[in-house]
Amino acid sequence: QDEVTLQLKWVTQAQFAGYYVALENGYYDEADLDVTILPGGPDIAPTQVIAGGGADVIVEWMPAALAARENGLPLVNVAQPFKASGMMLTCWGDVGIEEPADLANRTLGVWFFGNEYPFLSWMSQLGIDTDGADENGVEVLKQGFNVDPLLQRQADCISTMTYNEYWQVIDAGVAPEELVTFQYENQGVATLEDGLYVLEDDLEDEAFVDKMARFVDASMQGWKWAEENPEEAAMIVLDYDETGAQTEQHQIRMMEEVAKLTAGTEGALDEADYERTVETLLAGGSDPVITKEPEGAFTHAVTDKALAD
Amino acid sequence: MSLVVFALILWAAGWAINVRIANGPGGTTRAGALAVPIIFGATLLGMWELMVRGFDVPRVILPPPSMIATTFSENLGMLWGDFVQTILKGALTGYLMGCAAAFLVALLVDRYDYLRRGLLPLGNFMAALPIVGTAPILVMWFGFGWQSKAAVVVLMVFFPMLVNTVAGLSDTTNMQRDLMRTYASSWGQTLLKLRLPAALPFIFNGLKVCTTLALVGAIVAEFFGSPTLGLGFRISTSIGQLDLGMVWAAILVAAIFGTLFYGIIAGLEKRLTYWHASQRG
Amino acid sequence: MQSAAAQSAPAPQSAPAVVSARNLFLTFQTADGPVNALSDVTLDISKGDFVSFIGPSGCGKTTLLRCIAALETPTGGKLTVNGMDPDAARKARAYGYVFQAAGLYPWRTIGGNIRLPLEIMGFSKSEQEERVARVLDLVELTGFEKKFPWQLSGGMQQRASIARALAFDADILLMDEPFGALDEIVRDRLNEELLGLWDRTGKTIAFVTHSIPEAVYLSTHIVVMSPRPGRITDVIESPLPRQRPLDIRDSPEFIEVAHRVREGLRAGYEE
Amino acid sequence: MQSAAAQSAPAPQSAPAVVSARNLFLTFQTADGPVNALSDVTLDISKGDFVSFIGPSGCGKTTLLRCIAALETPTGGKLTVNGMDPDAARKARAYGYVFQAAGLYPWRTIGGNIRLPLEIMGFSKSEQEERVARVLDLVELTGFEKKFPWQLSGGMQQRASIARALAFDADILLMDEPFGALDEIVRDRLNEELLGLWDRTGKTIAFVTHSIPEAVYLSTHIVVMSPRPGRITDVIESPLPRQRPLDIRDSPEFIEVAHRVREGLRAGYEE
Amino acid sequence: MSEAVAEGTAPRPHRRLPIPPVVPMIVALIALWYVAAVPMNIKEALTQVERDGAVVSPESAVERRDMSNWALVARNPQHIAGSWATARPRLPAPHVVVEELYDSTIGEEVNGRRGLVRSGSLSNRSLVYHGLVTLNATFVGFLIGAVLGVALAIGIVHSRVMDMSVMPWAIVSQTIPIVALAPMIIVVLYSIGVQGLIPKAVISAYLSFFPVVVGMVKGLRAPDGMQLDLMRTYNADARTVLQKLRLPSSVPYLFASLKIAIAASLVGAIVGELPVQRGGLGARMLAGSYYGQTAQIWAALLTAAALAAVLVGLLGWLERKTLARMGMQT
Ligand SMILES: Nc1ncnc2c1ncn2[C@@H]1O[C@H](COP(=O)(O)OP(=O)(O)OP(=O)(O)O)[C@@H](O)[C@H]1O
Ligand SMILES: Nc1ncnc2c1ncn2[C@@H]1O[C@H](COP(=O)(O)OP(=O)(O)OP(=O)(O)O)[C@@H](O)[C@H]1O
Ligand SMILES: Cc1ncc(C[n+]2csc(CCO)c2C)c(N)n1
Ligand SMILES: [Mg+2]
Ligand SMILES: [Mg+2]
Repeated sequence: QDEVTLQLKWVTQAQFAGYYVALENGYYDEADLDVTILPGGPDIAPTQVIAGGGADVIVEWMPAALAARENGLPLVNVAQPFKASGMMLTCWGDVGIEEPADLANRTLGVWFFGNEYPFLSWMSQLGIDTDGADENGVEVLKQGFNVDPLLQRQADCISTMTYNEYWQVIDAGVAPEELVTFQYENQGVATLEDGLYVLEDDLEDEAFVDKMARFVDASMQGWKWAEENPEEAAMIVLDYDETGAQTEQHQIRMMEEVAKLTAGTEGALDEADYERTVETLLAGGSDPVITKEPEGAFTHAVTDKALAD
Repeated sequence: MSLVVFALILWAAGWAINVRIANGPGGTTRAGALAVPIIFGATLLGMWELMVRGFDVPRVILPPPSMIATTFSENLGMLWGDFVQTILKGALTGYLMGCAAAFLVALLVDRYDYLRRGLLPLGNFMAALPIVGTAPILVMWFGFGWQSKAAVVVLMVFFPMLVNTVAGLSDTTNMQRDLMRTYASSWGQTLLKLRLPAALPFIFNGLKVCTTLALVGAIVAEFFGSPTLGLGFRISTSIGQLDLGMVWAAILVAAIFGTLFYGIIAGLEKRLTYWHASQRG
Repeated sequence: MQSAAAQSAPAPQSAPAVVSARNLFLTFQTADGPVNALSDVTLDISKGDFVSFIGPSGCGKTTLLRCIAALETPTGGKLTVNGMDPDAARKARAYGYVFQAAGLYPWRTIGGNIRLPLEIMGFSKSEQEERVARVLDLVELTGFEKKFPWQLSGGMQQRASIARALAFDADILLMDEPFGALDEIVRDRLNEELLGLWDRTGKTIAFVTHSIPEAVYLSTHIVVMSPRPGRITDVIESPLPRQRPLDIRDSPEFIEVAHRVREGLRAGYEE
Repeated sequence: MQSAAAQSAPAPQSAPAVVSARNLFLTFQTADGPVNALSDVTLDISKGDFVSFIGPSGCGKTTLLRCIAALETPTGGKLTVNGMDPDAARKARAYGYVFQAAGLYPWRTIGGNIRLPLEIMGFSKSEQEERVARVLDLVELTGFEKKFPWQLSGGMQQRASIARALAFDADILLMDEPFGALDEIVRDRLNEELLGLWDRTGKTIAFVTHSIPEAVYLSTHIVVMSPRPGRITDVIESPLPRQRPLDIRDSPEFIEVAHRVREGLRAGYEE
Repeated sequence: MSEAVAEGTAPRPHRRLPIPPVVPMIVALIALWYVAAVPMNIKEALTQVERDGAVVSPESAVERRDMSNWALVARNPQHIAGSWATARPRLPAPHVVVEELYDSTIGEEVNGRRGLVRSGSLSNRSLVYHGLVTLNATFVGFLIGAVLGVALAIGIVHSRVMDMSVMPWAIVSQTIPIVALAPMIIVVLYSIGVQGLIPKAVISAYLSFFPVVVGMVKGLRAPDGMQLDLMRTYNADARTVLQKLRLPSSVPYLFASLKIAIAASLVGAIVGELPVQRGGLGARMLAGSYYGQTAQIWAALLTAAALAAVLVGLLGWLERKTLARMGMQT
């Protein structure tokens, strides 16, 4: 069996259900692969892990991957199981925010650690200053790992994922009507999330491409199974969670939400989505996330091969 | 590979020079005491540079010192802002408040034996609460600004300072205390004229330990929420951006200040406890 | 001075008793059980006496002195100092105490150490200066005021500690082996000086020592003690005159007294 | 033994010189400038001598003993021990050294402390046991082998430390104020025992003390030293017989020698 | 003459068992805790009861945001009790933490789906399991750190060069925020194929070696001149001096620093567990923080502190035993 190490972007949760399902249901075995899944965590940068040789393939968001590419780490997108973006900004309705322009002068919680790029692009498209220089700019907080800043009203809005933090806010007793949300997808600034990336040099090796093709194929099998069996998928995820922190209810719901994002793709990157992401990132105003059109940042070689089988 | 060999040669050379200085007549001079660690440090840096290049370590894993130096010098303005936020506002405020509070509590605890026996075990237990657990709580309580960082620092430095001060205040010989009794000296007089001076070496020990704790505490707290500046913010964000030069530049700021801070306290200690056997050599 | 090791009541006396002890007992509770440090000690010290306490290690010399200084509380018997309860006498600053080791505070200069009791007792700045200068002169340390203790020899430190006890001019001086750590020659000289001081000031001195010649040379009364339990076995009144040149120590009276003390000590051991 | 404070060459002698010092100088470099601890010291110690060094504090007694033990290196002059360079003698384990304080290692029992040099010098286990038993008997501590130092009185600790120095049977015994911390009675007894030991074993002993009676009672030769700079001012040969009961100290010869020593000391001071 | 003298007063033996002073202190602390929980949680509590239909004042959450907590308590005294029962408290009331502690130890193992009773192995939802995971890393890290610290101290005491060059840098090393470096250390170790226990132990060791070095350097230098001179008179070599003098006399210092080091080790292990979310008290704390389960953080925190107390206590016990065997009193 060929060994593959996959580094996830975050902790074990239904966001990565496809991979755990593929592992649990033996799809990787069938593809003659011995897959190790490394969960992520705070301050573990998958890009750094792959650069150090700690993983063969990583789950990463495209902005971070392209930024890393510009920083001299040649990452290549080999597959894109997530079709749509799940990122959004969740605000209190009672503070008077109705549309994006109302965000000026507010305190916003933002994830950093390479996850700030979509937000920065969006703000720069809105013409809102984020580094405290401008009177009408926003005050940005580096948001921690939870939704407390919103609940405790330390921030007017925080970053959330449709499948995770948003529901934590709801679980805290907040009614959806109390909230105003801005989905990046709807703001036209959606960037691709949770793609599979490998190092460019590795792709020169035919055997590696083949291995990846089998990996993507098996993973997509997992994803599709997970989409159809969200409850069972969530239970599989729970079984792999070594911290014992995840709850059944939350994971099932997360799986249902994630399924909406993975629906409608076989894993191949849609070039239109790619173009839109690059455009968004390039349009970062004075301080764009990437400065020039990336080249060779994705390949269809793997997915073509995977889908052909 | 030749770079690696060169690194080893550099190491051997640096060590040889140091052996000569340390065991020679210069070993006891101030200049010698300064030169040896500097040469040692320089050798380490040189080794680092050569090893990173020699083994072709990816920049995003470990950058060479030269790259760190470049990043450092190119971002002085930004790092200054981080320094002010994390160290001047967070660490120093917390340090001063924590040490002062610990000192006052130590006086109380020293005065009332009941408090000593009641509070110290409790304090001991609370000191064992790991900051990585308390920091998110304090950030939740005190907000994202420097106040929460100062709170974390207060919590970190309080107990070491308390223990040292309490130990210091009781570090008087029976004879010294009896002498005060023969003068029918009041508690305040005994404190001022005997116990505080006698406690100074311990107090300084506590102050020294707390310098590094304060620094680490303020930086770590930023991992759990911060405004968009500060050394901890910079380190965390830059890792995410794979800008390892910046990560190490921020660490460098912390190390430089930490060493300086420690040095200042140690210098103050030398001046104020000149009479103590440990300072007379 | 009057004492009674065996008798229960003290003889009547002329000079007023500065220290008066009646059937004192002191038992320390230790982990190994109780230690009888003082047992049935009855003793009077009159004004102007120079009383030495001599005895083997652990016989309770220090303990007795500490009781007088109210640093220890007897577990039985009656003790007064200047007619008061010892603790009241302590609060009235009735005595100066000199410890076995000099025990100067290392963070204070010699002058600062001598000034310490004066500061605590609230003497005025000018008064402090004057007294420091006077006692420094008395113990021949003028010029060393600004030095730190560790810059002085052991003998000089010991003299500074005596100066410290003299500075506030208490009438009673309690000295616990003040010269124990010094060499014979320096000790001789300090003995001479102490005698002179006593003669000039008329202070009442209680003095603990291990040395027979020292006890005989200095004292008007020598209290011989023996251990287990610590008690007084003999009180020898010295026939020597108040004025004592150093070579009085070669005189037959001196040797006779010294012999009596030694016999007393030995008897305490053999018992 | 022969000495010459003023003369430069030593007189010829019969017994072989165990220690021979010629114009020794030793200057310590300190922060306050150089200290002349030894100045032009010339001295011979013959086999079987019991030599006491007496002098005021700081006159260099310890320093001289340490030079002989190669714990200090003279800055001038010539010194041999057993005909060798002192360091060679140290490596040949030519002497046993007894420090002022007992200095027993607190984590070792009395037996363990005495065994320490034997372990280091590689004696066999059985040999170790045998020697420990023998020297414990010699210093009358049989039965205390398993006790820890703090369970013993000061005098017993000091005897244990002497036993430790005796255990490996060096011919020379260097003792630096071994009884300084003990009270007079205990000291008397240890003095008697030491004399007996010296008499039985025929060891050469160099003995530092502050006490005139002790020096006179013990020694065949008394070296009087004076400070600033540390030098030998007199060497007094004792007329006392080898066998010395304790009450020899009341004999006229004894008092005469003691007087000479005291005069010598005083002269050193006054100079 | 005054009659006032000290009468013999032998202390009478106590009849009742004396209450150790810690007990009232703990009681006071818990009381304070309950009181503090009221203003801390009042906003959340008010929001909660408001959603359940109760009337609170003021009615707008935005207004409440800008009010002081004490003012809110004063205006809504009837909802004070609610502060001790909010779902996401800022400061969980003591009984909530105790409940959580019970649920996540005994409760989980006995009743949980994956508990010891049902599955035969410790549940990964229980603090027992996570405590053991952390303990493992702590022990390994502590061992590495202690051995390294002692070795370094021996080097420093014997070599002037090491003393002069290494000691200052050992101090500098402690100004580097290891917690910030932990994720990178883990990634670097990943890249050479090291995973699992070792990365955590490395961080643990980094935090624990320093106190050992400092303490042991002091301890190895504790023998006074006379004790060293004695060795010289025996012509003992450096090894013998180390073995027979320096090491024995450093034992009290060793234990003092080991006690600090093991607590530091525990913190190191927890720090190492934060980024690699693979169990352990650190992962548990973070998960608690991630899902806003403050009670869960507190439970993990208290467990960690208790673990530290136990470890330090164990070392203290070992210290007393050792010193007693060595004939040294404490
Ligand atoms: N604080 C104490 N606790 C318990 N026992 C004590 C205490 N102080 C003294 N002792 C014991 O009381 C006895 C008398 O002690 P004390 O110090 O008075 O003797 P001493 O005559 O001064 O002896 P030395 O000549 O050695 O100074 C000794 O057995 C001693 O061990
Ligand atoms: N290591 C040292 N460094 C500097 N000066 C020293 C050192 N050792 C001794 N001295 C000085 O050398 C002189 C002689 O000291 P030494 O210890 O030999 O005197 P001593 O006769 O043994 O005195 P004591 O009777 O007090 O033991 C003293 O002035 C002392 O201060
Ligand atoms: C330090 C750090 N902070 C935030 C994120 C954000 N983030 C990216 S994916 C994901 C899971 C969504 O539920 C989250 C929270 C991160 N990765 N690392
Ligand atoms: Mg005493
Ligand atoms: Mg000496």
